[in-house]
Amino acid sequence: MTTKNVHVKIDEMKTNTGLIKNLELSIGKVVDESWAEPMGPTPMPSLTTLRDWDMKLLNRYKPFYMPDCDLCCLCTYGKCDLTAGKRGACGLDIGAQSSRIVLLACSIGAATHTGHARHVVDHLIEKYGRRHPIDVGGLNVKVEAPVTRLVTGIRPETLGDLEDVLEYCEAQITHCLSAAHTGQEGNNLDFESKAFHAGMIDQVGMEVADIAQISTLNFPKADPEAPLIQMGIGTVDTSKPVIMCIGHNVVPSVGIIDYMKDSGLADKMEVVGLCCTAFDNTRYYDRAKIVGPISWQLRFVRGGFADVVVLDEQCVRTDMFNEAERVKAPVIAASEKNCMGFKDRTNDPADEIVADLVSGKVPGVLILDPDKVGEVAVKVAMQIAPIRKKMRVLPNINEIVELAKTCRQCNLCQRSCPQDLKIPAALKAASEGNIAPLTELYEECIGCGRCEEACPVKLQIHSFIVKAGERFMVEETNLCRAGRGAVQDVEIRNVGSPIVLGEIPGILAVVGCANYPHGGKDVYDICREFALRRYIVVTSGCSAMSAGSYKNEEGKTLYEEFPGSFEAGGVLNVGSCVANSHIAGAAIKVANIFAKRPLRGNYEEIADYIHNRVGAVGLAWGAYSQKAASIAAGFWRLGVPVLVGPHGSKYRRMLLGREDKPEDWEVYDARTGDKVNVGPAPEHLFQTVETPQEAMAAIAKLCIRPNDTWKGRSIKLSHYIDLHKRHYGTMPPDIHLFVRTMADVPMTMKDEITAILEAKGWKETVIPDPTLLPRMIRKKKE
Amino acid sequence: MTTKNVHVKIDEMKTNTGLIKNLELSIGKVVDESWAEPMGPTPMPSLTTLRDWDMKLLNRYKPFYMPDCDLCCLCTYGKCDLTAGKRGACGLDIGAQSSRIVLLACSIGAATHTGHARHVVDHLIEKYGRRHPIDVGGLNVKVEAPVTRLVTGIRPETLGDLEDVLEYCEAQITHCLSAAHTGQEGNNLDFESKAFHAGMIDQVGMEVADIAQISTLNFPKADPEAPLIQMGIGTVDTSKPVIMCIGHNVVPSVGIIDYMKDSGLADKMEVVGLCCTAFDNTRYYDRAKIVGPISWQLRFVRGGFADVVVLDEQCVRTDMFNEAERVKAPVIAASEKNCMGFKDRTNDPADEIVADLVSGKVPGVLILDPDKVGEVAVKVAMQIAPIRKKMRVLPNINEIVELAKTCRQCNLCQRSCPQDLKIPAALKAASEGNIAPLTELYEECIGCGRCEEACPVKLQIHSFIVKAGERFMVEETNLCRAGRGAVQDVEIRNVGSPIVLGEIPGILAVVGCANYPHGGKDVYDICREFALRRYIVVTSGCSAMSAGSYKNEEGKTLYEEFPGSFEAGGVLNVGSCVANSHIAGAAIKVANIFAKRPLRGNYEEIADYIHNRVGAVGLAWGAYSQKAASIAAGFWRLGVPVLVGPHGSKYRRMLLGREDKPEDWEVYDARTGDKVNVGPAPEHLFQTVETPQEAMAAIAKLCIRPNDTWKGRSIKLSHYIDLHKRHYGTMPPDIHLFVRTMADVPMTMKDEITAILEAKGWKETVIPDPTLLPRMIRKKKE
Amino acid sequence: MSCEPWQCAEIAATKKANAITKPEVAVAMIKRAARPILVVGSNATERWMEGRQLIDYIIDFAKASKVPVVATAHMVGEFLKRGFEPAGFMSAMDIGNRLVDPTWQGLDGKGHPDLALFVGLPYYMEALILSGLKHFAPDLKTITLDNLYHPHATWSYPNGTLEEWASNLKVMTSKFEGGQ
Amino acid sequence: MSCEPWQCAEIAATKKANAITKPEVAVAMIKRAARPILVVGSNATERWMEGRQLIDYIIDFAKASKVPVVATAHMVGEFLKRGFEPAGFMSAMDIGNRLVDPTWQGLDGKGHPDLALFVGLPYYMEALILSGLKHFAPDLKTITLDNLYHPHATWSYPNGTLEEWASNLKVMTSKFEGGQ
Ligand code: SF4
Ligand code: SF4
Ligand code: SF4
Ligand code: SF4
Ligand code: SF4
Ligand code: SF4
Ligand code: SF4
Ligand code: SF4
Repeated sequence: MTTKNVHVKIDEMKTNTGLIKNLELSIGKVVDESWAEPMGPTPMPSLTTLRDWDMKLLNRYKPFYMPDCDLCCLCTYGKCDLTAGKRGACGLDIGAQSSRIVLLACSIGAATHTGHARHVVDHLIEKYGRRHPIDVGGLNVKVEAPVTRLVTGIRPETLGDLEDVLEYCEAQITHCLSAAHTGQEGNNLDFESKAFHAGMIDQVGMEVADIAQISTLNFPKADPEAPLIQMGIGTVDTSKPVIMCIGHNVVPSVGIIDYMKDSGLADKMEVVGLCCTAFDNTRYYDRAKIVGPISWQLRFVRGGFADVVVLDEQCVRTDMFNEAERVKAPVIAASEKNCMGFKDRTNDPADEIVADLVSGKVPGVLILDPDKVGEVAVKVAMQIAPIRKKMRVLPNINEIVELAKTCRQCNLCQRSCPQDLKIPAALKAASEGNIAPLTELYEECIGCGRCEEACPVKLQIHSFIVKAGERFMVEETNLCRAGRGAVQDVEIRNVGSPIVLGEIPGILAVVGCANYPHGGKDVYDICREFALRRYIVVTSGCSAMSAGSYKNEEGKTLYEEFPGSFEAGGVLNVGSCVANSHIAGAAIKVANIFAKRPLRGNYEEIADYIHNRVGAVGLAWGAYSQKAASIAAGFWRLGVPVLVGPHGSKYRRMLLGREDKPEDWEVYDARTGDKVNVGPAPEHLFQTVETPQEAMAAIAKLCIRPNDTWKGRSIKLSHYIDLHKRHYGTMPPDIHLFVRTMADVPMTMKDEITAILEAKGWKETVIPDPTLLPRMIRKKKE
Repeated sequence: MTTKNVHVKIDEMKTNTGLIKNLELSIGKVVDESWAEPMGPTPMPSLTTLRDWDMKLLNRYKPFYMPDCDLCCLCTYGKCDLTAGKRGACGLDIGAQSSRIVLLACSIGAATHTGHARHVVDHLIEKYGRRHPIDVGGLNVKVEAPVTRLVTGIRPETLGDLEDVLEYCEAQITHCLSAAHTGQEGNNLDFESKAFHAGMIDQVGMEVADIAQISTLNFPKADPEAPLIQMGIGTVDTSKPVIMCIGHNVVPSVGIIDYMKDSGLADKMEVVGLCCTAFDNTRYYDRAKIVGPISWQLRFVRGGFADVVVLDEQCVRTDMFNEAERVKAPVIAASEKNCMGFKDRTNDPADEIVADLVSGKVPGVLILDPDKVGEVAVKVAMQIAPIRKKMRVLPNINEIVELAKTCRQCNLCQRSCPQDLKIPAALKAASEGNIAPLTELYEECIGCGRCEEACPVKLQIHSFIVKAGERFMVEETNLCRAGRGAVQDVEIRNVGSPIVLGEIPGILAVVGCANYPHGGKDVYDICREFALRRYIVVTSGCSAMSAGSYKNEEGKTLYEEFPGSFEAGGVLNVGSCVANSHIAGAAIKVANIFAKRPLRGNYEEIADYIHNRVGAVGLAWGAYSQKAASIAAGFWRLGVPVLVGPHGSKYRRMLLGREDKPEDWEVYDARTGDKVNVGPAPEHLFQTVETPQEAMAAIAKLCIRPNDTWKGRSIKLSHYIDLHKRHYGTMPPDIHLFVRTMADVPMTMKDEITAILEAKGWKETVIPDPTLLPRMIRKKKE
Repeated sequence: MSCEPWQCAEIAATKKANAITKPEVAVAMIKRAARPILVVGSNATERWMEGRQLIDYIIDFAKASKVPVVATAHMVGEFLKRGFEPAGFMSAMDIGNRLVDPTWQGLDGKGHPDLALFVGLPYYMEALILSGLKHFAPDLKTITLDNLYHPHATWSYPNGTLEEWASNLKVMTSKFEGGQ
Repeated sequence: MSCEPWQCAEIAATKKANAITKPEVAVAMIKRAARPILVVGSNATERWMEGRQLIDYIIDFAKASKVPVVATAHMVGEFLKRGFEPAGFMSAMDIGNRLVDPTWQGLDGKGHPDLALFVGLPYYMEALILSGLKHFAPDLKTITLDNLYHPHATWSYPNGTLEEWASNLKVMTSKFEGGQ
């Protein structure tokens, strides 16, 4: 369906059935009557439609800014020095500038997913037609596009309907970006509200991208038992030709996989992926393999495993053409977004391109036709693999020992390393023949290469580390569940009540990139901890890979140990980054399917519901990108708290509640209109956690919601207290803020807590029907 | 017309004529047969469609990067130190990062104009209906939207058609912005090509905005005799209530002017404008007044002239709420882009808002309904003016003398001043009673306020300067021609031949902001110089104001001295920033209307034509903004050179040809397929000029084109030589590069130049039918 | 090593920390402060000097100087294990966020701190928080006790070795009554 | 005044110019250079010291040192008026752009300059060109002869007074044979 006015005027048109002349048809509004739900108050919100809602959140969760730099350098009036309260030449101060940077990041992120969606939808429409139906889970998923329905009021039934959705998104992204122009917005909270808007749009864009590809490419359809995928370099038969796909956009990979299968080569070669493309490849073809997250690009290329490297868009190292050339692996750039300076060979005959790449005449090409990418990649891989020694640029251990002797101990590597890794000390040891300290760095290194760039004697430090850890690398044989896509309506129905009442203590979404402070093990540990505690654990993107990269005592990965369904103790991989939309979608569906709140164009009410009732928390332990910023922003506007790992502090602004300010924690009781203090639940909207221990206590605490029943609250509190005691060695200092009646207190801790409550002068309060929206009060107070 | 597939399925619909059931109508493509021109090769180009063309330009005009900073701080992998060839954590190097900043700036610029267009079109469709016809000049302008036709292949006939155009623009902006995400594009030239793309889209967005408002709001329609508008503070009757509108979007001003007229108050108050809103106000209502360019916001507000300040979008000082509050002038923020943190009062009764503003209960409000803005602004102005003394915060001269004594001579003001103005010295003199040095700063100060921000003793330096120059300020009574809009087809027909043959020596477009190095006089001098030389001089935006702000010996402003038509020696103000599209449009129309090159979706050929034949040059003497960057980028892709004043160096990359490299200057002769060296014509695509003298010589030189006839070339050379001799005191050193046959040599300089040619070993060459596109060669060489 | 930011790209731009040339300088400032506070991050147990952990030096210093300690992350447990009770504990961002609020009355509710000492946070996080305080808590002075130069602080030690660090911490401790 | 950028926000970030503590240092570097070049901008006629214009000092210096001069903007005419013929003239961006091209053989076609001196461009423009050279002409050294600290140069004088500037220029001139 379309919400747009349609006017068609045809003077003359030849069709199969004859000639039409002077047809004029004008339709004010097409309303798809098969969707009984009436339109809500805010379909297709503009920049300011939800500003009031944002301000409610922003007044509770005030921005804490940490500028990266004292300057603004965004226009030629500047650079401007914004220290000590100074305003720039355009009148801007550092608070507004800091929030403007957030808006810019979120706009870039939203543009990236939406642009991705546009490309996928355009391509799939070309291939499958505009009328190809949307199907994300057959009869199990009636609410096929919760975010889209909520935001736009559109219920997309066909691929063509998604175009209307994207047009809205693109217009809004244009508006958001525009507000970052010098001399527009001047107020930091207004910038923040616009960043929220970008985040909301981003969720729509992601949803469109994922439901389009699920509907057409035979991806798992909301399948809790999506296949388990081989993951890790150790699972790859490197004696076969290996095609390595890096990025996020599955379209070129589909070309590769199709061509490979059609040519009967499926058993003769390996298609492996890094980053989100890896996921979507495996959703399309369960014999594709996952190599690892974004941070493993260098190690895998330098390891020489790949015979051909295919780059699509997003999260691709921009020096990949360089790195691939060093190991003589031809590169195919396959995205308009990422041309890498290569010559566009889209219109050349495939065999000519193949010849040029195999002979090494050119190191890489740009091919914008996915089918041709497929043909060229497969042929090049087959032809080059036998003649190309799997060339590595990793030095051997003896070489490392010798080279380490040239290290000047200048510290520049460590000072350039985002992880502050003690490289000079490790090299010192290596020079003395002890590579153990280098090996220890393997897990912590995020593969950024900055150390090498900084080294005055050009030591290939990252290669040394990879070599020192090579054993771990080549032994990696793990399993990851293929991205299942959406959550089924029936799953929502089953868990809706325990979630909202608090009996399932929370939904933990562990998402995003691999910019971890100490390697991926933390992600695994956190996921397992909460799965064992029977939280629902949802993963996506690089984090979903890390979650699957370790095993329990029985040798089982997380995805084998826990069920893949949306239930207490489930561990679900929804899929690639764009599949993050299903996490928001699940929360929205709790409000809609379980609580029967109207969905269509009804953003505020749903967000208010989720914020007050759905104990969901996002953890982006290694978030690094603008996309991660916009994904977080989408959750903020829904009122869902997001935690980031230490590097996330570099997003430069947090949204922090103040549990010491009781006046900030009032909600309306929808039954009476009374204001009720519900405590800091949830305490923050965006917060950096410094250590995994802190993360665990914070997650448990952030799952608490005003609507928890006493039973739910006591369960949540017992997890919080337990984790806090374990990791902090003491009772939480704020326990009294979360006890409303004595029934909330976990039975086993009654005495201890009672004493605390007394000491704190605690008073019993009511459990309201909580809302931040005055209009939700059913009986207005006189 | 629409190019989109249409599919309408209606299960049931009630209409005036009855009930429709199960109507299903599917139309693959609606082709508007009333436009006979067949579709060209590149309608709605994607990110890479014109990449080959861009690379042709970029290989001739290579980027010269001047990073503002050694770092990249765009993601949380960073900040990264990019000095000494180091790559960042994502693999990016400083060249790619520098070009990425250009892409970001151009994307923001394009988003701003396109967002503006979207708002205007949405609003006008609401008011005038989707079928309101596009009319930019009646029968005089048949090619109503040259840029849109060229880029999209759409010929817009109604407001509704513009929506299709904008959808395309918004999708492309989303793609452009997306490419700036960390881990996408890695090649600097590919970033540049994408920046060109953003610039091209920007031109479309601007055109849409301007033709929509021209078509509906009764603006001058391609009118060479558009009315002369009162300009300058001296033309304002400040005894009347004064409403001051700042920004770029005329919609709220229309609300104000309409309400004022409808209430019979037109004679009882003044509506004045700053920046582009000023222009569009006067296009709507010729008794509105122009106060000045962007840089005069502070001086006018502090001068206390305004009783109400209405802010819309773009180029509004972000501290305006502060400044207005200081003079107790209520503020109305009227744009979603620019809410300034004010409470949204859109849905409150007007009189309530008026009361709150008049009483000072609130300093400002956000009103997003333009009609309500009108009512509130007018009522507030009328009510507040009598009770509000026109409060100034300008100190008097005695106060300045006293305050100047507290100056510590610390230099921080000067060191913060973008103009490096010698403020400490001026204050020293002032403290001794001599304010002449302060007065001298009046013309050079661009009103940014950074000096005051930096001053440790909080001296209101800008106010001192304004006070010292107050006499000039209040005496300003100039005239500016209202923006005429497009160039008529017939005007193009008349000048097409002399332009292309070179007999009209060039088209000089003086456009953009007021970030001038030494005040606005340079703009006037340059415009007049070239008008007297019978170039066609086109102005827009803040530059058009500066051009009208000085008078000749006879007391005539430029707009009185020279005709307003597109002819040799004409000085045309096309209008506000979005009217810049008409300048590109005029160049395109030369190719289309005069040379009959097909227009529709035929970008490369038209750009190639313009680049080689239309001697147009843009001068943005005071460019400061992201919009100025995208406007320039639009011209780059069309092959039109753009000069910026010294502050423009802060765009951080130039596109420079190398006249010392003969191999760079070959074109094909379309007649023969031969390669012909045509010399550096034009030499640069984007260049900073340091002084007005340099600008004049550069403009004359950059108007030279390969296609010039000998007669045209000799005219162009005589201007170039004349200006060069005058300002450089010597013959141009490169004259031999521009002489193809002796006939090119200006008669009067024959001997001098012959000697030079001989000394340089010059050889005669042919005048080709120049093109950079092999496919334009009519007779392929064997 | 010198007064360059430890992480190469963590520049401050225009307003840079003064160098603490010797521990006595820091001690004087701490003594001059009416309401100092010491924020201790998770590196407290990650850094070892002369066989002891940073946290042990901190405890000595805190006991001697009586500067109340705020432990970030899960550090409170580490302090408690060692028999030292911090004045408070909260997330690093939370303490930063309270410090920029002029109405915050400190851990004891008696008044806003006038000096915040930082030690042992991940370098980049500490840098950012110090920047937040520099920009948004104009009346607060900040000192980092790390051995790494922090441009966003008001005062910082230059980059130094572990030995220098240990020595600085010990000297500082010794200059307070409780440290003798 | 010190080695802070003259314009407050014109920071370089990580790689900053060394300070020229006395003119002899600059002279030594110029003498050591095989192919120096001196770029002179439009402030040459805007700055006055002791009753003479900057351009006059420059002419003295150029004559003495024999460093070939490239005049930017319209400055060539000002030189010619004063009877001095610069080795070349072109736009400031053009000379910057040639200097980053390793294949450019200099004004005389005999080889790429190894040292570029700058003086008298608008501060921010000179800063940007110096940055361009710092980043993209790794083998070129740059010196600014202005009295304003330029962080992007290889060597720069600290911020100084007009008197200091005049003196520096005169001392430099005097240290060359032709300057006696
Ligand atoms: S956007 Fe404003 S603060 Fe930033 S550089 Fe431009 S004028 Fe300065
Ligand atoms: S590649 Fe690894 S060791 Fe090197 S700087 Fe990056 S994280 Fe540190
Ligand atoms: S940068 Fe290179 S030389 Fe310096 S300590 Fe690190 S490895 Fe050694
Ligand atoms: S999780 Fe982050 S790094 Fe990984 S693919 Fe997604 S955006 Fe890229
Ligand atoms: S904001 Fe970033 S790019 Fe700009 S000056 Fe600061 S560190 Fe450099
Ligand atoms: S975008 Fe690249 S260069 Fe910039 S901060 Fe991020 S990782 Fe570093
Ligand atoms: S307001 Fe004028 S004097 Fe002050 S810094 Fe800006 S340009 Fe310079
Ligand atoms: S900043 Fe203020 S005190 Fe310093 S020189 Fe300028 S006017 Fe005087």
